[in-house]
Amino acid sequence: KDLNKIGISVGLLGNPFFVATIKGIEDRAKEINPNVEVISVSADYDLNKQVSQVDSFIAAGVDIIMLNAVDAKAIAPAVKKAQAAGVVVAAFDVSAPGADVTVMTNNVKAGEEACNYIADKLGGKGDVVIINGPASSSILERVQGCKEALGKHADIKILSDDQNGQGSRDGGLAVMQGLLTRFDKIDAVFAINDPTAIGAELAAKQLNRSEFFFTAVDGAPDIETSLASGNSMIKASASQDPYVMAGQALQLGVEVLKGNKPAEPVVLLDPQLITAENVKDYKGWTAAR
Amino acid sequence: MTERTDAPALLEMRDISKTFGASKALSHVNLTVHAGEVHALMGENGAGKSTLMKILSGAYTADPGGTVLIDGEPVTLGDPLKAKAHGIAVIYQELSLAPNLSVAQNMFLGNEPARFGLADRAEMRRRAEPILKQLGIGFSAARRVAGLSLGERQMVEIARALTTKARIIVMDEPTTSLTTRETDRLFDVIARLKADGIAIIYISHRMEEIYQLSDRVSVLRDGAYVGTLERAGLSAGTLVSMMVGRDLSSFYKKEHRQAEGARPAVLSVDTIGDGVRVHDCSFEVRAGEVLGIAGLVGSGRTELARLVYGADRRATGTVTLNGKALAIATPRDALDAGIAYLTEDRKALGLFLDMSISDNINIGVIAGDAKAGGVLNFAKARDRALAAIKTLSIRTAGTQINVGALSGGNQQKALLARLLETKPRAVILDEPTRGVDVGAKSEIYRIIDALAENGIAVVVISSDLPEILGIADRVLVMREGRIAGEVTQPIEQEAIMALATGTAGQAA
Amino acid sequence: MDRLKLRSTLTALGMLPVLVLLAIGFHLLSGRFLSVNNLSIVMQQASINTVLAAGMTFVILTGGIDLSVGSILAASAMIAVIVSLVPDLGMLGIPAAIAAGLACGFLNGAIIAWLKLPPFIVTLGSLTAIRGVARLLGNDTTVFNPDLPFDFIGNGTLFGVPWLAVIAIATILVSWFILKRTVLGTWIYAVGGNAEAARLTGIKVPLVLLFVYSMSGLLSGLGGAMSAARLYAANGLQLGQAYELDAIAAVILGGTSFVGGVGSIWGTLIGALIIAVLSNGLILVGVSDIWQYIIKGLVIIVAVGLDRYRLKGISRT
Amino acid sequence: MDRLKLRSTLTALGMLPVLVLLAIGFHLLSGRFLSVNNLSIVMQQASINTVLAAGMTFVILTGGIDLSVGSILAASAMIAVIVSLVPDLGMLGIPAAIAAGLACGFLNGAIIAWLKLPPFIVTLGSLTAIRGVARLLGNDTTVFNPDLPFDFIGNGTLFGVPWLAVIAIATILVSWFILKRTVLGTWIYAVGGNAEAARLTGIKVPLVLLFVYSMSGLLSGLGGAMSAARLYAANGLQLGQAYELDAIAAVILGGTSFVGGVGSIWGTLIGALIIAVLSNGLILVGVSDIWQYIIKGLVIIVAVGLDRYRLKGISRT
Ligand SMILES: Nc1ncnc2c1ncn2[C@@H]1O[C@H](COP(=O)(O)OP(=O)(O)OP(=O)(O)O)[C@@H](O)[C@H]1O
Ligand SMILES: Nc1ncnc2c1ncn2[C@@H]1O[C@H](COP(=O)(O)OP(=O)(O)OP(=O)(O)O)[C@@H](O)[C@H]1O
Ligand SMILES: [Mg+2]
Ligand SMILES: [Mg+2]
Repeated sequence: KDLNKIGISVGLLGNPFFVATIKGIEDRAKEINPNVEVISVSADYDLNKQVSQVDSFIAAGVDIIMLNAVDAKAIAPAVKKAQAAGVVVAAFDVSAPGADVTVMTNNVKAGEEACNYIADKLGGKGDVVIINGPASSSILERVQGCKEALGKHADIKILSDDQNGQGSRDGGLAVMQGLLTRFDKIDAVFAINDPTAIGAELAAKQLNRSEFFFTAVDGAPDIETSLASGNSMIKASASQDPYVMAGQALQLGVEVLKGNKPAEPVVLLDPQLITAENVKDYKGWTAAR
Repeated sequence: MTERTDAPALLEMRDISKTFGASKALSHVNLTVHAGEVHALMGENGAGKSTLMKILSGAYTADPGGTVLIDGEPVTLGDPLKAKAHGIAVIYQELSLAPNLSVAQNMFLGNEPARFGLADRAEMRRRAEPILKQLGIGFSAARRVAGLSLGERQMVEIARALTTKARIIVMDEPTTSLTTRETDRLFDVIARLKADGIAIIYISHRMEEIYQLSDRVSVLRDGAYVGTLERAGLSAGTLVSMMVGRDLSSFYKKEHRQAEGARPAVLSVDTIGDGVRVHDCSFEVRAGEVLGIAGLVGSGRTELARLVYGADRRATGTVTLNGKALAIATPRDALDAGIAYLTEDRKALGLFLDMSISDNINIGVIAGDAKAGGVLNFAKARDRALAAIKTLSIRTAGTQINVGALSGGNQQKALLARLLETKPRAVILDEPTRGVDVGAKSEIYRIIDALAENGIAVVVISSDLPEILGIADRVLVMREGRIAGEVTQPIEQEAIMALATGTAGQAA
Repeated sequence: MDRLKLRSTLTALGMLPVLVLLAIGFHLLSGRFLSVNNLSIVMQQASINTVLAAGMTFVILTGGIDLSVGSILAASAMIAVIVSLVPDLGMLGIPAAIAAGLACGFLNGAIIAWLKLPPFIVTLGSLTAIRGVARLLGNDTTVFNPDLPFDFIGNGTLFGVPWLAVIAIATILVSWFILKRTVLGTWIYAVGGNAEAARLTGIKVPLVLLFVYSMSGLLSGLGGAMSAARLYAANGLQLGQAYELDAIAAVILGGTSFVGGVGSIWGTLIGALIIAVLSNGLILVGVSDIWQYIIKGLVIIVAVGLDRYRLKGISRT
Repeated sequence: MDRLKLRSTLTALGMLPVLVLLAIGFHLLSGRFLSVNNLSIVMQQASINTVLAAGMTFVILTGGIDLSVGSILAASAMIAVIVSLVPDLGMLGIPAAIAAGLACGFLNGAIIAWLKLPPFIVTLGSLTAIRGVARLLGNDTTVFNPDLPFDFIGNGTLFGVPWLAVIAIATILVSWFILKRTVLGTWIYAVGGNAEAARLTGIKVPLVLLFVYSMSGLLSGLGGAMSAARLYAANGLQLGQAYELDAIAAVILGGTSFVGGVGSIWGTLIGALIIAVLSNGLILVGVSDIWQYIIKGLVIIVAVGLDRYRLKGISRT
């Protein structure tokens, strides 16, 4: 079978991360078939909507569905349905049970790296705040990884881990303002993604608090600028490469379409920890390639 | 009427008081009503008549202390359903219909014929028809109430009261939008009800009706019970002085101005129509003339006025003021040209009930009075409001009170004050004394006179024939959306009725 | 009277021409829209919103509003899945979800009817609070049951018609019956048209309000069960977000008036179908997500505009 | 008359006691709420919603509604940041954002006033369409500017008061002046109280409607500029989601009636503060995210309930 039509459904299209994934898919697809038709839609983190989109993709006769599952468990029936209709399902960024191929960042590891950095820098002793986000599998895993890393140090105390910064700048800002008022001394902050960290940093600057630093996960363009500036309180971000990740998922999916099952259906990409020191060498999400 | 001193009265209300916030609407009122009588309740606007009746109907709860007895047995009301169960039916002064439902549905609202909760439409229609026929209602029971004229709605309200097996029927100003013909029908029905032993409590500001109907009259003044007159002792003088506490001279002006040919026509309307309900209406009003427009309920008088005023879109015709043809598309255009209109439905189309009296009076002129940048001129607004309250004797505790808290007559005067502030050159007054008490009526007539005196062209639409006879210099009669004819001095009631009902040809 | 009937039919059909135009347009552009398969998908996609919108129609007819439908749906779906995991009693998930929805709706109604608080604020409050409860039910995770005993509802068909669509149509029929054939229906219209008049004629306005909010809650609960059956899963946080807007849009597109007292359930059905057709059709045609937003927004406005324009010819003025 | 004044003041103050109670409660629980620092944070957090809610007050006073404020805010914020990136002309970001908001509001108003379409549907349509435009503006990515020339607005203070709060207070004062001291304000109340009567007294109802929706759009644009200045960035999809609900909630909590014609801008301010105090206070006390939902929902309902109960003593019946 040839590649003529691709349907992409992602959690939230307005997020630059997913824009990069779509670009990755489109670029790889064009290499395979310059006339390929790509339909990309946003599920807005609504499972019902995503399932409807999968239905519509099947009706529209796509060859591959590139799926960024809104829910890592509950998407299973939709995947089954698509496959039953002869459509290949390639999952990226979030696992989808039963998908023909899955390429995703090792989120546990991302959390681990970011928080190992904290533990090292603090010398294994201090008070840490985790700014949580919407309970999706990738975020749960990041927090899990972070807690595992911090848990190795008996003298590190987690002051708060149940506040939701919505994964956004304003959410991070508002939550951090509250946390800063609540706690007189914080040593480090782990934010579940970059926008949250940037928002939280704004809060700290506003309140003239500088006794701590941030780490995050993502490697988004705005954090590159921030890290490169040198005076940022954000010290490190465990970066993902959405462009490569999604592109790879597509390539593996096309192989399945051609009848070549991959040996290992799940590919975990390791995050890369970027810091002020190594950010110069970092290829960002929007870098031309 | 038979002797009934030994049997307990059908209804007795004792020592009823009602307080709204800090103001006392009723204090220690007594009322006794017997089976088979028409008991009129009279009093000035705001005397407390409607409040007393709403207590009877369960719409309001009275202050503690009073008692209501039916057949000599004390009963508790306080909820419309309970009152209904005691056989009390009420025709409310403010029409209380659901506009989106049909006439039949409104008649049986809350009382639907039903089987297992399913509405029994056939039964509903079967029961509605004789009642509509009895009242001479021409429109279908399936029509939506929203499309009915005010008068037609009032007929529906009356029809509703007749659907229940009531022993006491309260009619709170049932005829304010009815013309002579409909009123006569209603009176026939009242006579029949009376013969069946049903008690009617009848509220009206029209004296003729009281004389014609009532067996006894009770009078309220400022929320207090003044006394009850037997039919034999009824006279205009005593009644009015009981109501007002002083004598009132006759309220229609005595002399008619002659329609002088020399006076210029101020407002002329030529072949105006909307293509649906009003067709080819032409008329002229001269400076200082009061032109009456009469007609049956639904004959299209209101619609004609609205067309002239630009409130509805007209299909044909022109409007000329002082010889200048006007391009009126909206009420604003009409007002700018100097034509003002007083609506017949003050609550729905006239007043801003949640705004102050001052705002209601000034709303049409605040833009002109404003300081630079559209900033309100409070001093001027207050002066205007105070002056209007004084000249029109509006009874209110101040200029900042919500107009919704005034009694009907005083609301009407506030609305009239607004119209006068715009200094119009021609005015169209639609039912200007609807629901207004004798005292206020005579004041409104005085105002109409003063307008004419000042050279303003005045058009008065009224369903109250004696009123038309009393104040108009000339009368146009409408029938089915057309001007059926004109009646000039001497104006006779018969001539108007003949034109209105379409029997003019045969009669004359 | 015949003219009146005709007019009211036309008003009720309201947006039907718009719906037909959209369907034809999408078919011409994509060549796939009017296939049996796709129409069945559209019906499925419209079904949950139709059920919510039916409940919303009751509420809006009384002049109220119910913002909490999405949260109630989420909470009920959670309960449906959780109960479905109980061995042997799994089928009880459906009645449990419906009962939970009814309870939430009853609470809304009780506060609105007896404490006389504004529906917008009350249901905004319960939107937030019930969302919290829904999350609590699953401890903020997705609950999942691959062997859902009632999954045929979400994915099976009855004589070729998806069960979801059958339920939605049944809901509309029952709603129509209540609104147009029972005394209660007349009261609902009366309360919306003039609540004070309704009270004066002895209608127990609080009971009517209690009924409509309970009905909306119950149908949201049903929607929750449908959603669970379709997805084999539920998530307290994400499910049903902003569903109230779609439900209200269906009702208003269908010609029911916000001030209450005017409207019909058929209009609501058509409104819900228009929304589903738009979402499905734009994907079929391959319009990008961004432009889907822009086009959807404009179509909604133009649709109501067309409707007004069309009605002008037969209306009063 | 003094009694009347007292009553109207009490009505206007409305929720003030609730606000004070909440503040004291949170202080007792956290020991930190009533610090100068934290109050300044609360003011900041309330400021954007206050500005949106002020615009919404105008709209709701005429009996309308504006659902598109969040989308307009997002689009304006995008424009603010994009323009701020133009060398030397960066300061123009603010007027550009405000002008964009005004244009959107004007469009809403024009459709509602002249085509006489229902505000709910029109602004629901523009909520969707403008959201699409906002995304288009940044090609679906976050635009950011770490050297935002007007960042003092978002993070600076004026005599110790955050600029954001200064702007919010100024907005409230200007709104108050328009509503209570100008002819236009009286017309707005009149249109809301009885639109048909307003038309018959010669008020140009369409112009009044055009004004209120333009005002709401303009203030949403201002909100967009404020948001951009606060975050140094904007995202077309995520920013401003569901802000309309918060704005409407502030207005209704503040005692403005949905049917129009009744309400005050001071109430809106208090309503917006209550919402901000709740969000901030619950974090300070350390309530978990899930329970924040549940408590917020309940507090909103209880607050209106208390208010009604309090008013009973001085109301008509
Ligand atoms: N709901 C209310 N709230 C406050 N005051 C009221 C209310 N209803 C009536 N009033 C006041 O009670 C008094 C009596 O009013 P009511 O309507 O009974 O008068 P009425 O005799 O029926 O007058 P009218 O002839 O004008 O109908 C008036 O002063 C009125 O302002
Ligand atoms: N809004 C409306 N929609 C449809 N029909 C209407 C409407 N208003 C009035 N009509 C109809 O138009 C006709 C004329 O009504 P209009 O109000 O002009 O009569 P009127 O002579 O002033 O009567 P009334 O004494 O009852 O006020 C009536 O048959 C009425 O049913
Ligand atoms: Mg009265
Ligand atoms: Mg009339």
